Amino acid sequence: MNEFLQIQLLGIFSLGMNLGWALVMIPLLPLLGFLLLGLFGKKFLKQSAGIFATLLLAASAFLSLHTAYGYFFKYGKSEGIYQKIVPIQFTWLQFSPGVSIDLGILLDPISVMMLVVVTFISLMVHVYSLAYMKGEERFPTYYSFLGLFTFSMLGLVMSSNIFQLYIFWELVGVSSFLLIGYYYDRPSAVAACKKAFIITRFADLGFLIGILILSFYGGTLDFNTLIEKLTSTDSTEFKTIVSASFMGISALTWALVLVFIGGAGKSALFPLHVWLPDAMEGPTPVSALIHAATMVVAGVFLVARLFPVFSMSEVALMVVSIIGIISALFAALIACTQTDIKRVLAYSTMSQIGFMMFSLGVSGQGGESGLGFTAAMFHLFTHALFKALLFLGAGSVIHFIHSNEMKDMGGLRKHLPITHITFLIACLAISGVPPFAGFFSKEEILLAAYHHNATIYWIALATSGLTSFYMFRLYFSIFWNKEHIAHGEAHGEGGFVMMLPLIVLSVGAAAAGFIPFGEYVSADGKALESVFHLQFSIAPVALGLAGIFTAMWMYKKQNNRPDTIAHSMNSFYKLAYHKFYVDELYLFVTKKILFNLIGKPAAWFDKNVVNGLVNGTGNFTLFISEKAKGFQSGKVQQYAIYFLAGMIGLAVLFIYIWK
Amino acid sequence: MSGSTIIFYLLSILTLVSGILSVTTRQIFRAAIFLLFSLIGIAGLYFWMQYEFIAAVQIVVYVGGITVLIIFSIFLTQQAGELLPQQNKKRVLLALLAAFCGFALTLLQIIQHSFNKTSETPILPTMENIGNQMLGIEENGFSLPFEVVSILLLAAMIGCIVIALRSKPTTV
Amino acid sequence: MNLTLLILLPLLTAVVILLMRSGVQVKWSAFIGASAQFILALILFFAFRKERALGNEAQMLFELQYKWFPSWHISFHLGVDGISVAMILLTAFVVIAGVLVSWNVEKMTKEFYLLLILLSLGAYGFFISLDLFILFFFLEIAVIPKYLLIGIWGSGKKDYAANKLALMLMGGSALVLVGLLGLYFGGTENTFDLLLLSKMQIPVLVQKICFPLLFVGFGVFTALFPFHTWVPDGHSSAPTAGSMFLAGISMKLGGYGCLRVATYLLPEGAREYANIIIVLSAIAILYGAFATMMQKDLKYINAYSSVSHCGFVLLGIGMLTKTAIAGAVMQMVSHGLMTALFFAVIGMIYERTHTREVNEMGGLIKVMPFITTVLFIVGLCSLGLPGLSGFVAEMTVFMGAWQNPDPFHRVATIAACMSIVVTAVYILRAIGQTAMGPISERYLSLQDARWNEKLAAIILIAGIIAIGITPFWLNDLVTPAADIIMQKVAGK
Amino acid sequence: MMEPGLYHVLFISTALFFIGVFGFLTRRNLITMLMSIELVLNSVNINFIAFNKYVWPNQLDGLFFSIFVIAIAAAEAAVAIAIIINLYRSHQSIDVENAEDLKF
Repeated sequence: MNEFLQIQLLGIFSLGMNLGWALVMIPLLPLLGFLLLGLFGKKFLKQSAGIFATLLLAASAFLSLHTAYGYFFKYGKSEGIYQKIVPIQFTWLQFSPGVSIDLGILLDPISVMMLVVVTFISLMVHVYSLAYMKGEERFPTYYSFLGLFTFSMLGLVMSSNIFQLYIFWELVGVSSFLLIGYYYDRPSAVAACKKAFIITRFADLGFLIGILILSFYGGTLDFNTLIEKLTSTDSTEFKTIVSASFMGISALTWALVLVFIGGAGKSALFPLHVWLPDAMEGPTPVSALIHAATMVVAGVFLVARLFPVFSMSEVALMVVSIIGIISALFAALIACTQTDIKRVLAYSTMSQIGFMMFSLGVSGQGGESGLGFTAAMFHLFTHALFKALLFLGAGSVIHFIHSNEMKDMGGLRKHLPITHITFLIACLAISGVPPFAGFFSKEEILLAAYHHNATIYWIALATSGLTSFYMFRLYFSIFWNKEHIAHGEAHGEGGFVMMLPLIVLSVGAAAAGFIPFGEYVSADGKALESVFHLQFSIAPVALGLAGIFTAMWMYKKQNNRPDTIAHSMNSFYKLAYHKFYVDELYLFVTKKILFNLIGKPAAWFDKNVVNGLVNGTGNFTLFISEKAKGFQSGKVQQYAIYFLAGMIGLAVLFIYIWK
Repeated sequence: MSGSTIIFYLLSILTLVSGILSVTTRQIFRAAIFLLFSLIGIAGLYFWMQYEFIAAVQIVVYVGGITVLIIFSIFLTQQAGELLPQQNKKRVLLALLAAFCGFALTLLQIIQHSFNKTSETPILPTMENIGNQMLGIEENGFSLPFEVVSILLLAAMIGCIVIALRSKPTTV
Repeated sequence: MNLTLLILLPLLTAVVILLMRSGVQVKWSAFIGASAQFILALILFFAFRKERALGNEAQMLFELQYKWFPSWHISFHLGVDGISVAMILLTAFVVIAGVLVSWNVEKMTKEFYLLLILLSLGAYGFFISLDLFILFFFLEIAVIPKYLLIGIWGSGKKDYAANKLALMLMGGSALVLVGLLGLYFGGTENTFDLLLLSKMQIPVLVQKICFPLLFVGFGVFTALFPFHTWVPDGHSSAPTAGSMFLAGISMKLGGYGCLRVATYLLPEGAREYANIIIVLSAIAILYGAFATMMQKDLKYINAYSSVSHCGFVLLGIGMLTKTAIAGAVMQMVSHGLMTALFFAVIGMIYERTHTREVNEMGGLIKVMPFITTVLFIVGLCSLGLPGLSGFVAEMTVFMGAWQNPDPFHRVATIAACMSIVVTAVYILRAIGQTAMGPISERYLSLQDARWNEKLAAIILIAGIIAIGITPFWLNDLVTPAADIIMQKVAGK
Repeated sequence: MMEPGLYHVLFISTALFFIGVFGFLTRRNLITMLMSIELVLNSVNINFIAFNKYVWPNQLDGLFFSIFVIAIAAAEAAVAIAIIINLYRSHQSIDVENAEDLKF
């Protein structure tokens, strides 16, 4: 009955127990860090907590690299196809026969890739934070939360069961909440963490209902079985889910769109993106880890995980690509106008995730048409590297200048040489300048879009130009522009510990593009030949360079060109500056509609109507008894009359009526 | 019309009329006297039915005992010549209605019902029979109720004394 | 395992408390008694598992039957199945925590603890009775102490609250009694025995009349909309341990009764009225959540959220699938632990800040890290975070509810799902305003939790996490019993 | 006019009974109420005797009952008068309207 300890070693057993236990340890080591630091960190570890956590994570990162090596080069491939391996699985909660939450580990190219990304970036952030967060009062707490996050994220990417994914999905949400609210005494941080949690929670509602629909029709929650059942067009499950329809749309599409809503919330896609810029209230390394490299791409990962099912519904893929492209363009436009450097990066993240999403949306299931899938995963990979680098660089700047605002910065290249160089590399990478990492992945995305949908391609192209513009606007504003800086004292760059992650990541951002990604990650597991079309790359690269030069022209030296241009596009600039008023819309919906139109009436109704009814019953009883006690007048003769009348009445009743 | 009949009607008239007067007169002493007459009329009825013993008891206890008791208590609680307070009209009317309805209903029932005399040999209510049965302990003997009533009377007597004792001012 | 021990032990504890002189003695004897109950409940749990593992498939284990009032066919019949064991475990957890958090009750200490123990006696008796008459008897035992607890040791509008609570619960009991009598006389044989009744074919008409009586009667206890108004007032006026017992145990009596008596014995009635139950509970879930959003007093927040969470219990029952019913039971256990912990934390905060208004607090993490951590845990449990018990229970209910394929059930399920968002809103508001944000000057000197409070919190958290991380033991415990109920309802 | 028999006697007793009732309901003085009760009791006695004579002359139960009723009536009158006198002492009145402390 209880299968907790009966660990089922499914799939290819040849992975061996060794690798199995190593796999389990990958998420458990950060969890151990969380528990130990959370329970005893304050008392026993104090400032050495960071080193402790970092060591644990380093072990975890090593194990995941080991796993990746083992998977990609030794065991993973069978007959030229990368297999989906479930080495460990046990039943956690059985709902009904077939439908159960199983906790397990699913290894396939994307999960292994994510394992590496998560542990690697997390390790970088751990190292970086050793210096960045030094001296914080709640230093051990910070590291314990990082551990919790890393654990949850690893659990998420290794999930073998859609409900397991949901579980860890919620856990990453809460660790993000805890980390955004790390500076709990700042009201803005508190507001931001609540906002982040509630909006993603709202999206999770969609995810949950999507899961319910899928589980109902699929009869299982297991990824492999589910995908198998819902992708073979002649299975009964597939037939019922396609034929069942609600409002003219098939249950399959509904389920996938709902699941996608969950992904969109976590990945901050339009219109559920409003929490991401505010989430920058958290410590900067946290933003690098959670809100740039790992957690926010969970939505992309989710769609990729269910991609075989998504590919069965054109409408769902259409929704994915439309939302993706809108987010990409929308965020890029806003990013051009923001002055808080972390917010610029946040919008840039949103824009890049939009790229990944529409790339998935335009992809097909196998072979050449699966380019979008590979491209999205590739971009996810490279983006994690250069966006983490950007954030950590921004953190280094903020650490130096104690401000997030562009206007307080300028000419920092002399004070922060290493940061400057690494930041530049990251900017070039994200702008798609060859031969940096972003170039390769973005090329593939654009190519996939070009083959599939011209409109999306053109918008994507324009967005990619905008990307390089706003990134270099940022770069020039920080490191060039005005030469004097408001913050006079120069206290160095923050030492080797902070610089090490920057350097490591910049190497990655520069070189990761040369990985033959298609060989390892593709929609159907077969190696995908990445073809390089030189003539195709001309347009994006030219546009990217144009963006860079425009930014240079406007921001390299202090001048009034930005203001003039902003002035000439007055209304549009304002619109973008105010983030297209989406926040205000949300505020309106929550404050006016949710609170005032539903919450308040509900509370009023309860206080007055329901409670009034109860009190009314009580008062009515009192009223009746007040009247009834009039009978009890103490006047003997009155009693006697009642008595007599009653007797006569009864006599009449018994004699004449009831005989 | 025999003499017995005439006597019956006279006695009934005496009983009912003085009864009515007893409950309606506004002078309390007269009410007591009318009650006395009514009770005497009832005693007469007992005589008329040839239940001499019970008639005698009626006269001794009611006429001689209770009425006197009542008159004493009137003397104790009433100023002479004071009229009884009048009851409000509504109450009188209600009471009249209730009494009349009850009367009509009861009478109707009595008239509709036919009482059949038993055919067994009658026992005459002579002193001998009454005495034997009242104090008899065999079947149909009434000695137990007799004793119970004696104790009741004793208790009532003690109760009267206790209730009527002037309570000490300190305990009030 | 003799089940009468579960009744005798609290009784013995009560007697010992009566004999004690000083407050300290009373506290320690109550604590020892509660610990003994706790151990007993654990023993019962393991004994039950062992019996089941040995292949004892009887519906009820450890059955006992003594003649009590043979001429009316009332017997002292005890026995447990998985659901009862789960509820007994819950009671034991809440009782020991409740005893611990009341450590500094100074007013009439002896009477206070006596009433707590009596309440636990009623609850244990209720959960193990297999005879409807003694079930009712224990139900009433569990009601009376609440009135006194609120009326004497309460705060705020305590007289009003105590009256309201006692009257509404008594009203509920009255309905239950009428329903029970209906069962007694309506069946083919006059009996109060639950197992006999369950094997009997009760006429459909009787079922249709008795079911609403029983369900509403028990429903009042478990905050069935619109009979929930005693919940906010009662909870907020009660002393800390009183609120814990009220929400943690007493509301569960209702849920258990709805399931064990109303649904199990009257399957026709259950099928007849299931849709109404679903509508009412869906309303309760959403409406309770929205009403919570507007509350400013911590106790009111938790009380209204209890209305919302107990809605899941009734929803699970109304959905009439095995998974949903198992989910309902799990939700009862989970909510009992969680809400008891929540009230305990609120009590701890109130004792220190002397206010329960969230607006007047802030930044309490700084001065009381332990208490705020507990607040975070319980809040996250309440909003259904995986790894804590709330998630497991709610998801089981959702999965069970979704097994009904028609649009009506679907809409109700989606409405219930929506509460997870609203719950997040109000929980985060409450936590954000109390624990986070800048701290006020006057709170800087406050102390963190004492040993007894820490112990109480740790016991309850252990329960929450035990369910949250390893739900399968609870699931294995509950599902077979839920299956039996469902088979009866499905008419097999 | 016909020969008087059971029905005539019953008529008298019934009439007397309701006269007593009427008096009980309308009188405000406690002593007069007591007198009305005596009338009621007497009407009952008449019934006992009449039934004994006209329906079951073979036994004497009716007679005994009326004897007991008389005895109890005497006791009752004694107690009632004791109460009345006590009431008079405390209220300076024996008006039944004033003796209404026993309420609510």
